Amino acid sequence: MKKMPKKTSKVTPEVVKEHGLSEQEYEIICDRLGRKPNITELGIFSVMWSEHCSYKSSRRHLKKMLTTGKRVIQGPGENAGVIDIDDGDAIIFKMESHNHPSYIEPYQGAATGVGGIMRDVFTMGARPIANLNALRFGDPSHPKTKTLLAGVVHGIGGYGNCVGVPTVGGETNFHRGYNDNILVNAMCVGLAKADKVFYSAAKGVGNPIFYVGSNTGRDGIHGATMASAEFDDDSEEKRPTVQVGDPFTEKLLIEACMELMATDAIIAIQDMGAAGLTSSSIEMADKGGVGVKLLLDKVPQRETGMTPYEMMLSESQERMLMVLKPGKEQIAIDIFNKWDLDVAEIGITTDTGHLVLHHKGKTVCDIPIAPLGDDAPNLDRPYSAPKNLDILENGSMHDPLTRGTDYNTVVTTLITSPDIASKRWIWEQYDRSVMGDTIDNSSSGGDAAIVRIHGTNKAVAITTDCTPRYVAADAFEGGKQAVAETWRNLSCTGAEPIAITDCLNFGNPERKDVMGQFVRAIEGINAACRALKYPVVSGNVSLYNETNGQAIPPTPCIGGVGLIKDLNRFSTIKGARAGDHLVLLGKTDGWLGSSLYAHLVLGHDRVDAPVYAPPPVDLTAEKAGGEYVRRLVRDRRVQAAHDLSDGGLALAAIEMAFASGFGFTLKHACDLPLYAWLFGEDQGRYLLAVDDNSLNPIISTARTLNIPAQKVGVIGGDRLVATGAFDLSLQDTHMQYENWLPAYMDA
Amino acid sequence: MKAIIHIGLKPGVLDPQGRTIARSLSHMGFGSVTNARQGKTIELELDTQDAGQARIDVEKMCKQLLANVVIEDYQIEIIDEKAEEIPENTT
Amino acid sequence: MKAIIHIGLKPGVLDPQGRTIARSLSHMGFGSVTNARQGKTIELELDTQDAGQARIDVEKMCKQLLANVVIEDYQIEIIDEKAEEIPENTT
Amino acid sequence: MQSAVIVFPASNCDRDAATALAKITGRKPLMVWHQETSLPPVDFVVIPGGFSYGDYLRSGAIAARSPILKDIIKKAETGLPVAGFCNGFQILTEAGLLPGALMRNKGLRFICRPQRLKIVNKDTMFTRAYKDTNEITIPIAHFDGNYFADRETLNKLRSSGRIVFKYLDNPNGSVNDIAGICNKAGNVLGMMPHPERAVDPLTGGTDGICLFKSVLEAIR
Ligand SMILES: Nc1ncnc2c1ncn2[C@@H]1O[C@H](COP(=O)(O)OP(=O)(O)O)[C@@H](O)[C@H]1O
Ligand SMILES: [Mg+2]
Repeated sequence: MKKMPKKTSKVTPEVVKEHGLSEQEYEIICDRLGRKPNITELGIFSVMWSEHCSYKSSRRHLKKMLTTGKRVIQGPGENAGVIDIDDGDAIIFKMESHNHPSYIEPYQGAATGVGGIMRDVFTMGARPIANLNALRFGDPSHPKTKTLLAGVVHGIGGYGNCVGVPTVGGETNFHRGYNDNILVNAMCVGLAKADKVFYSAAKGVGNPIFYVGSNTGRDGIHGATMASAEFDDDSEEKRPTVQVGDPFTEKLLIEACMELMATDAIIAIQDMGAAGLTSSSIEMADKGGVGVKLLLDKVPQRETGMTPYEMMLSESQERMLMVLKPGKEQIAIDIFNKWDLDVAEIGITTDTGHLVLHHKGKTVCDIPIAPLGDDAPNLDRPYSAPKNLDILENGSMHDPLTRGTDYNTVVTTLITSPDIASKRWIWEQYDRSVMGDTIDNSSSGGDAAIVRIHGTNKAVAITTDCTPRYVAADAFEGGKQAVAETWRNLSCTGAEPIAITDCLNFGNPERKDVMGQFVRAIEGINAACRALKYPVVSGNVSLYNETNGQAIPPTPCIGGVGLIKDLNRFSTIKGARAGDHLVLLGKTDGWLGSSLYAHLVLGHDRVDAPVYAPPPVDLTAEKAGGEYVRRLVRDRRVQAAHDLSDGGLALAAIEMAFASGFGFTLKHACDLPLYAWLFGEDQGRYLLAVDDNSLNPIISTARTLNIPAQKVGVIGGDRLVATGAFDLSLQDTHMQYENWLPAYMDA
Repeated sequence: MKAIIHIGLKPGVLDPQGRTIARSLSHMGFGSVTNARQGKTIELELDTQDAGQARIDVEKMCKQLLANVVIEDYQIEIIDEKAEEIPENTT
Repeated sequence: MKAIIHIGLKPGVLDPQGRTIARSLSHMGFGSVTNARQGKTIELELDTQDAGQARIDVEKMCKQLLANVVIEDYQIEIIDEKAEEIPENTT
Repeated sequence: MQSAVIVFPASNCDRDAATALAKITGRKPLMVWHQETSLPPVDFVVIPGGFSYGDYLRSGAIAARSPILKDIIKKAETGLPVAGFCNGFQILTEAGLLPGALMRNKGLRFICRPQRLKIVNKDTMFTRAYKDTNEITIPIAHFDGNYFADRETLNKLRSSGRIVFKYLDNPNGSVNDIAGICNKAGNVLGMMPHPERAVDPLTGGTDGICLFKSVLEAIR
């Protein structure tokens, strides 16, 4: 948090600095204006040129990403990405972070995060049909972790449940690296008609600008902006740093917007997110190539005595800005009145190319819009080269037995570790079945959630993934892996992976090592996207996640979306039956470096432990493997499918057993040491449960495709068995898996 | 000893519940209602004789659990059933 | 005119929130807490000059909406900013 | 059978209820806005789940005072079948059509899960089609499902067979494990579980179908 500046409305060098603008940036502003900016104008430049709005540290790197593809209707640049899912249907989705607010006030921070991402989606004409959340908390033993977790989960549920959008999946990790910087990333997926997508370009001059939704208070006007002495005496204490979410109003806003969108009244629409009225009006004008005049007295206000500065920078929630076709005003007014929402005509589009603000009979701002975008800083921050990592060789010192433990204990340790143990305590607080189309969700413990397209026989599969353990060791491989894991999770359901969204959470980009992680993670993501023809259509960057110089583990979270064309042909983790064979697809080398086993059993998570290379992702093999699994699912050849991730073959088999209620017996039949075979995390692998008839055809076809495939065991009984390694009760182990989080939360 | 803690949203913090209540009352014909805010009270029974100590303790409880000081203000009332109420409010 | 309405659960109605608060406080080391009950307050701003009428109106609002008399009791406080507070509580 | 689904601001199971009714009764229900003052002529009314008015103040409280409720109360008293699911149950108790109140779940957490229920009374117009099942699984999704009524009311409910559903493993602290009750005349049902979410084998099972079929049979 920035220090609170002295009260003054004069634009002094200190005030400029407190607004986060460099001297050079300030000079550009003066140059473009031909004069000095007033405080309102300075505030506007400051938020538009902030990291959050201008992407100044990341822009040049994000540019490298693959953003087009045969199903992409709209890539990055709008509120959310849009993909074509046939029959005139489109899916609109995005993921966004709300990390800092959630740390300050977990309930409201997380709730408004969910609210914000839903607005990004329905502002484009899509009804939200699914939410997901990717969460990272500190070490469970850290005194704050439990409260933060409880508050965040309560907030996500509190908002999503009320709005009536199912929260169908997500992921949750714990690590001391997040002790003071938790990550709350929310993803929303919406459904629209491909020819009824709404954009934010305010094309045309003389069109009325409407403000709708909730009224404006002094919410979230940040530290640097306390610089105006125009505030009345008590306005300081009336300026809450945390926004309170109002899911009820959001729900009304969705319904009202959907109703208005069904008419042809709207030219452009944009939600008011970060930097509220400022960024929404400027982005709409900039994209439409017009100017904008706003009459600030008409802005619906919750507080008295609000200044132009406050109104323009307020981050009050549940608000939208739109440009209507002249003559259609009354249609909008009637609809918003019906839903009991504030609605006001607050301005008009102009041909001046300027943002002009009027307040109390005076012009309080007059700035050209183009420079706000064109001249926005675009930094080329220096970054350091990656460290060379050693590969962890297998050897008897890694064998549980030579380490004085045994396989049963190892499995129990992994299954009850915070990252792996059941997250039921979390997802049971989310309404997962409202809207009536949730086919698979968190409760199966499966790979991707499956949500039917209402009234059809097709569905979308959705997943979020990132393994920070890998990214921290090697950001390039880790970035690749996160994309590949979503690809695998979607493939397991039989869905064709279509596109991803990303939420790139990193530390301070002014530090060379962090910037290096960031750049390489993007390169890794990009490599995977290109090889898999799996573009990025939306995303979000969250930098400066650090405390006292200590950055979070780099966490580029990926949200993947795929299409299941025929609901008679899909698969989940649940369907294994006694007597099925377990087939392992993909190459197994027993890679232990940076694995869960290495971290939890070999002690590689210690601060002073050496870092070993994470498992590399072979993108050619990845592609072939995913395509093959999808083909098998569509040919109804598999009973259940699951990818191998944390904890390798052993944990994949156990998760499948939990989901089906049947035990298994794994038989070790290769040259690898048993522990490496069971716990190695080689990438691009799948575990399939298949019946007698399918076993041989699956293996022989795989051979012709050069995909390694072997039978590794059978399903059945009530024990979890790996011959020569572990033998555990299914029921007891499942109970331990279920109990860790509730026991932790109740302690 | 008894403590009554009044917790309310800080001025300026959006109170969606209050707003909805105000609107509903006025829809129901109570036109005189111009605004509503909703807060909560927590009443604690304390097994102690020392009102001064009680206040110190309750103050701690508020900071640590009962109030969310980021968005809420609180006021403490200590009621000594034997003596009278002890005024002096803290925020 | 201002009205403050205190709404609490009737005696005998189990209060899960109160119970959880009491338990958490005692887990946190505040051993003196023997019981907790949670209630709510609704603060209304009323555009009227007549305190007597205000009380009648607010009484109606409570019966018709603000309190659920199956499980809740309420008390009304009318505060006339110009005059002093007008005592007399109703349940 | 012509049915109606009432729509309040922030109802969110209205579409689900309508989909279920259309599927089982073969006829699209009418969607009735809460501001209407009278019901169209219908045979069955569903008050759907959701968070009417954000559940602000108390869940169901504000919705129970909307204009349409007056007419629903009037017609329910003359025998019109009315069912409230989840928030609908809360609205019916707040409106006084059903006794008792729904308080915050004992665990102070929202719970969403498939819930096993025991059908306590199979002799109602909402349960008669559950011929040879006594146990069903229906999803729950609520924060305020903890049913409370005083002893006298409970005795009355029990002795007159008005407890329709009970939880098999009480998720929320409801007194006597009560999951659903009906009024004295038997034409108004309130229950916390969502039968409209259990009408499709792909999404929530099919144990809710017979509830709607029961009403269909009863009014024939
Ligand atoms: N925060 C969360 N919200 C909802 N579901 C979650 C959350 N965290 C984990 N889950 C669910 O728990 C299951 C296991 O998660 P994870 O181990 O990340 O799965 P996988 O490794 O197969 O991707 C998944 O079904 C996931 O959706
Ligand atoms: Mg995973």
